Amino acid sequence: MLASVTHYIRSDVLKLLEDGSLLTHGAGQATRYAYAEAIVDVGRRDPRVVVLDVDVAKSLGTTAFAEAFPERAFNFGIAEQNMVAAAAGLATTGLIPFASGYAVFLTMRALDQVRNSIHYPRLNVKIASSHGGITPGPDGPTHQGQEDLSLMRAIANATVVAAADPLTTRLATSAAAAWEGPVYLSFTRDPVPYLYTDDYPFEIGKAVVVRDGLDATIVAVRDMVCQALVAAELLRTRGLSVRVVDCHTLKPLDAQTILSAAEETGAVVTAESNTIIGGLGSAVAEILVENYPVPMQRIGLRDTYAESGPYPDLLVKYGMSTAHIAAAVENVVERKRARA
Amino acid sequence: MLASVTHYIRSDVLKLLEDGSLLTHGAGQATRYAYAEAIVDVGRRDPRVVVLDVDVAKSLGTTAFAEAFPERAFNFGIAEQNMVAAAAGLATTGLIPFASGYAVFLTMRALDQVRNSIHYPRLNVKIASSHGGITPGPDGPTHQGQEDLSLMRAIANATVVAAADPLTTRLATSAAAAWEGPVYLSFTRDPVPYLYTDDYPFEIGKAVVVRDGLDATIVAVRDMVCQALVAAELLRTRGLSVRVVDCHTLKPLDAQTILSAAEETGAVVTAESNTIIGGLGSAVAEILVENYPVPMQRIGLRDTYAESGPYPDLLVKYGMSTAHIAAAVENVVERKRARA
Amino acid sequence: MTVDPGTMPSDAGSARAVVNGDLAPLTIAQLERMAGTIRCDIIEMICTAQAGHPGGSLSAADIVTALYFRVMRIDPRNPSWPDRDRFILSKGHACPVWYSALAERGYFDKRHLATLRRLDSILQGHPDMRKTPGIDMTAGSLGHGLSVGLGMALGGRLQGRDYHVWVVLGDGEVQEGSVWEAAMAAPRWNLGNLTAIVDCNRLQNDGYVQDIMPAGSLADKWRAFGWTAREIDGNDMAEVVRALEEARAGSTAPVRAGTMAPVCIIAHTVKGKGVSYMEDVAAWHGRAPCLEEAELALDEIRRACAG
Amino acid sequence: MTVDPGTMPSDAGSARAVVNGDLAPLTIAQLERMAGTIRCDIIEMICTAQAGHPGGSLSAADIVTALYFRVMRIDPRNPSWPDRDRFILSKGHACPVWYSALAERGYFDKRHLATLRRLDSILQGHPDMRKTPGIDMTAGSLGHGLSVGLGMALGGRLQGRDYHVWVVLGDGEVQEGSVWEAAMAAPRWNLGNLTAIVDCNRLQNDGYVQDIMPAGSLADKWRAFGWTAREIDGNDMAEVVRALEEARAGSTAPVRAGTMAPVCIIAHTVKGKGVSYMEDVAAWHGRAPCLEEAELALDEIRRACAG
Ligand SMILES: Cc1ncc(C[n+]2csc(CCOP(=O)(O)OP(=O)(O)O)c2C)c(N)n1
Ligand SMILES: Cc1ncc(C[n+]2csc(CCOP(=O)(O)OP(=O)(O)O)c2C)c(N)n1
Ligand SMILES: [Mg+2]
Ligand SMILES: [Mg+2]
Repeated sequence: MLASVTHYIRSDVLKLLEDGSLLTHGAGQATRYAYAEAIVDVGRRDPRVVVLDVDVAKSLGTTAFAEAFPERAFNFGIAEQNMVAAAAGLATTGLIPFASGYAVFLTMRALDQVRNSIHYPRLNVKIASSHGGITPGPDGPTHQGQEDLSLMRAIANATVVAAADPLTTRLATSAAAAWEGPVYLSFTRDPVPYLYTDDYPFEIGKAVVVRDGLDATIVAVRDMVCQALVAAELLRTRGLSVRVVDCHTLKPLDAQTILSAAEETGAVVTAESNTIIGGLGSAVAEILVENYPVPMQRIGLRDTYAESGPYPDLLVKYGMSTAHIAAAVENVVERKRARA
Repeated sequence: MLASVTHYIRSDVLKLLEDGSLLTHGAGQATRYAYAEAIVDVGRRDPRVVVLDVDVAKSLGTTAFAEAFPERAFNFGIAEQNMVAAAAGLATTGLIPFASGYAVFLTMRALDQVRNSIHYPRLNVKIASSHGGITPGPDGPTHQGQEDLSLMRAIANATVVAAADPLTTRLATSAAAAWEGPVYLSFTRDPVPYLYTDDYPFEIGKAVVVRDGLDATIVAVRDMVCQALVAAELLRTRGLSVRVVDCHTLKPLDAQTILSAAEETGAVVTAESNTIIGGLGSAVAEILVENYPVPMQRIGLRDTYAESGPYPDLLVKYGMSTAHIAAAVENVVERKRARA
Repeated sequence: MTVDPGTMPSDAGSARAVVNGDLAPLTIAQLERMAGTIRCDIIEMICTAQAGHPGGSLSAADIVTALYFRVMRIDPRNPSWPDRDRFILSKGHACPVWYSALAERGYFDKRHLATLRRLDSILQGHPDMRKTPGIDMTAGSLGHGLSVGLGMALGGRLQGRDYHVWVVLGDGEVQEGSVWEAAMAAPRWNLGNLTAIVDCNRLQNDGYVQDIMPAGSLADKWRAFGWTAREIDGNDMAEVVRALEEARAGSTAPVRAGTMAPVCIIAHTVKGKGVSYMEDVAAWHGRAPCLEEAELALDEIRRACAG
Repeated sequence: MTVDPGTMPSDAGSARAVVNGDLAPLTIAQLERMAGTIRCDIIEMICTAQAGHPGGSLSAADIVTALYFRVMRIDPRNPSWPDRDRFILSKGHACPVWYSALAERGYFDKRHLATLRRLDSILQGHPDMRKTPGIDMTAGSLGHGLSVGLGMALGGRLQGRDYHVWVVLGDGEVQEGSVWEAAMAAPRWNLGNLTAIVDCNRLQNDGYVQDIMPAGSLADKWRAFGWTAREIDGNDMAEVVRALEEARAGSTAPVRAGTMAPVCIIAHTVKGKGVSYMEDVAAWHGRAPCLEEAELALDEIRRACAG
């Protein structure tokens, strides 16, 4: 049996990975809440930080910031466009606004403001976006932010970050505050397991190899990193050594880490609960064909709307479960071997 | 010297291609005007067609429809969101609304409505969008719809069409009216040459090989097809036989035509005046890595905002000129040969 | 269901306009009882699903009941009848009230109510016109509905159909600018066949509207945008019915020469209406009652109906 | 530039508030002449570029002149002075009027005006804060500016700065719902330090506002949204200056206990003002004059200034 070498993975998680119960028994937290906790600390350290809400402060937990710093919290009501453009105005005065809300409404209702008033003028606004991907299961498609990574990636001057667990979400929040210029942060509505140890070297733009492997690589983002880890463990029992890359920053993409993985493993699967069009899968496909074309397959929402239902059930029904990831890996490995 | 075999290209265009003056001396028309003319004919044939405007009817020329069918034309003023959602409402009553405007504002200001009220419920609305890509040169980035193809491609249930010349724009308009479900049409602000003969077999979802070639393929869309033809001719004089595919439909993508091209020519360049992220380049990269990975390079706006200036000058300054396309082809051919 | 003719609506004009499929329009007392049934459905559905939005479903129960059981011209056996009145729940998160009304009215079997938000259910977390019979428009993103209704009203007029379009909005929802785009446009096209009903339950997700984004007088705003606005108690069935029937009758009466103002009904309601521990409590915007809480709620609602 | 002290503004409060860098505030007569100069610049720029929007630039010339040469607290030698007043041209397509005012005021060399819309120019087709000294905010997509100004006003207050934020909008632009989101929010935060000026030139791109999407009384709408609204002749320099100075002075005066309403100035103007063949003609919204037309226009403007 192959051994597994992982990096920055908590020891309790390793045990749960081995006995296959990480997704059912792992302790976790929705990353929206991790953000809401982190932004209070960030705000304490940096008085320039202000938090803007659009009547979903209670849903994200940013009410905690409003309680800690009432004069630095602004609830715009249900008016995403106004909040986003006002964030631009606040940023011109030297403040660092975190404009918080749901992915669907921030990246679609307010996209014109996001693009023309924040990214084109490169203003120092952070967009803190919950309900990314299909993590808001039971609410149904109108609340499932399945395109946020695709849409934000298409916007020039955007920096797009989607952390995989509560710890890295905290680190991402703090890194975003320190970053000069716009940053888009994508959070989960539903809990994801605590995955990482405190020494996780979070840096915007640097993907992290969290598991070694030589037969294939899974590049995953946000809520799909834990799924990728489970899939990799499953594949180990089937004799495949699979690398896992936590690609928390979609833009700027860490081309080096991904190209090394392509060169060293020769086969790539991407995993996201975003649509397979325009997000992580496309980002990786783009740099592979332009630099080192290898067999690749994308796991994601296959260009459809999902439906209401528990998030884990949706992953299964819509082709994003660990079994689907594992099958995709076997497929690319086969294609790689056929080419050799 | 290689011979060039083309399909559906007008004979006067062939001459201008040979003497290199197509882009400077070819007769042309902005495809927004071709749409505005076509929709009058379509409206005459089909009384269900209604045209909606957002205070840019004069800019598109849809005033002609309003004159011909005053009771079937609705100008919403400067209120893109209202127009798009109202189009959804009109479609539920059995009408076929063509919601017309500028790419930036239709696909960004109204994206939430486009997604949640048209595409999720699959309503029979056509979005007729001018000022695609960087064709609105002098107006500057706020009016350059450099993301429209990327954004619309990410939306599930979308059909995305961007024709290359006035004739095919007319055919696309008519095909969109006949298509059941949402269609997004992207037009140019500036003129593009009349390229095609009347027998051009326009069909939504079917890319057309307009020039044969075996060394490499340029897959181009909208305003970049004429650039691709010029580049291919240039490369012929340098001894390369280059296929040109007019990929007017980005979604559903004609995988077969593109994969055949990849298999038969072994090297691909994509050309769009859209951002290189998420549009045609990504679409082609996605299917290549998943099916037949070959060296590829993307020509497009390199993830930046352009600036005010004449459209042809912007193509040169921002890396989308015929010289850039030609260089990209030489590069992929070299990479192909290095792999062989 | 049989109706006492002595309590039938007396307004002949409105009675003529209303073609209610198999059902004669209910009396006020019957409507009140039906609203109670619908409130019970809401509690049961959300409790079973353990997710959903009770507060805004309950506040709108009287309005939706009056529409579906008396005012609207509909035929549940023919949900796509081109001449039917249209209903849009622009505050789509309150869909349990809609699902219940549709089920009670016979659009689909009541057993579906227990499948709310389940995988493969016809009852999605937010209204989906492709999945649920009787749902005229998909909703969930706030601020679309009035524009959609405007499109339906334009489409009706263009095709010579005299149906009426009813749009229910939230008092938080009207903070969306898109609502005011539609508000500005409807009078421009004299859309008397369009009625907006704002469910003013004083609460939005994060708290009182008055604290989050105070609107001042909503009626003044709608009037300034060219609408005929009237304020009613949206939980008083008689008042609700009167306002709705007058709005429908008014759709054929020009307000001044050549113009026909659409009507906006500002319905003052109580969020969570009918369940004492939910009434006027922000927390019950999007929270499901547990079994015991649900029992308590059902008990209260049933007792109020019986009494 | 020297100023006759006899014609200096007499309002001490406003004079104290205005710190105009190197320049003493101009008199009404001087402002009128400056507006003429700016109108000439506009014609020359757009004619040279053979593209741009003369109509809405000319209608706003008096407002922009009054702001930059008298009312606003600015220092052209220090364009990023944190305490400066902010100006936002939300109707960004009218930027020639802004570019000219900035150049005439000394933010950059007037020779740049001839490069409008050229490749590599600092003067973009729509305002770009990263390319042009003195431009406080990028614009071009209509309907953003009031929200941006609201953010600037909030940011100023939070940081204890008493600058004032001025936002110029178009009368077509206010059809955008996002404007009404900002309109609803500014009174909620008592942003007396924010002033909206609607350039009511009666025309938008496709024709008369009254034909495209009639707004009824704009003043009523702003008042219903909680603003102090006043209507002025926006091409009468004395009226413009008075309204602007009162809005600035009012930013420190509470309207009623604990509240401070922002001011909206409904400025009735003539599109194309100053060029007879452009006045009130829709076609000149976004069309450049040819050389002969420009000569005619310059002649007219100069004669009006001299006379
Ligand atoms: C565009 C948009 N923004 C945010 C939300 C999230 N959301 C759902 S309900 C709600 C509060 C609605 O308040 P109100 O309109 O008053 O409805 P009610 O009180 O009747 O439930 C919010 C913010 C949404 N569904 N759509
Ligand atoms: C969001 C948006 N939609 C459309 C346009 C295109 N557009 C530019 S100017 C204009 C008309 C503006 O009319 P108005 O606000 O009255 O300005 P003015 O008359 O002062 O020129 C339009 C529709 C735009 N710039 N932004
Ligand atoms: Mg409410
Ligand atoms: Mg105007």
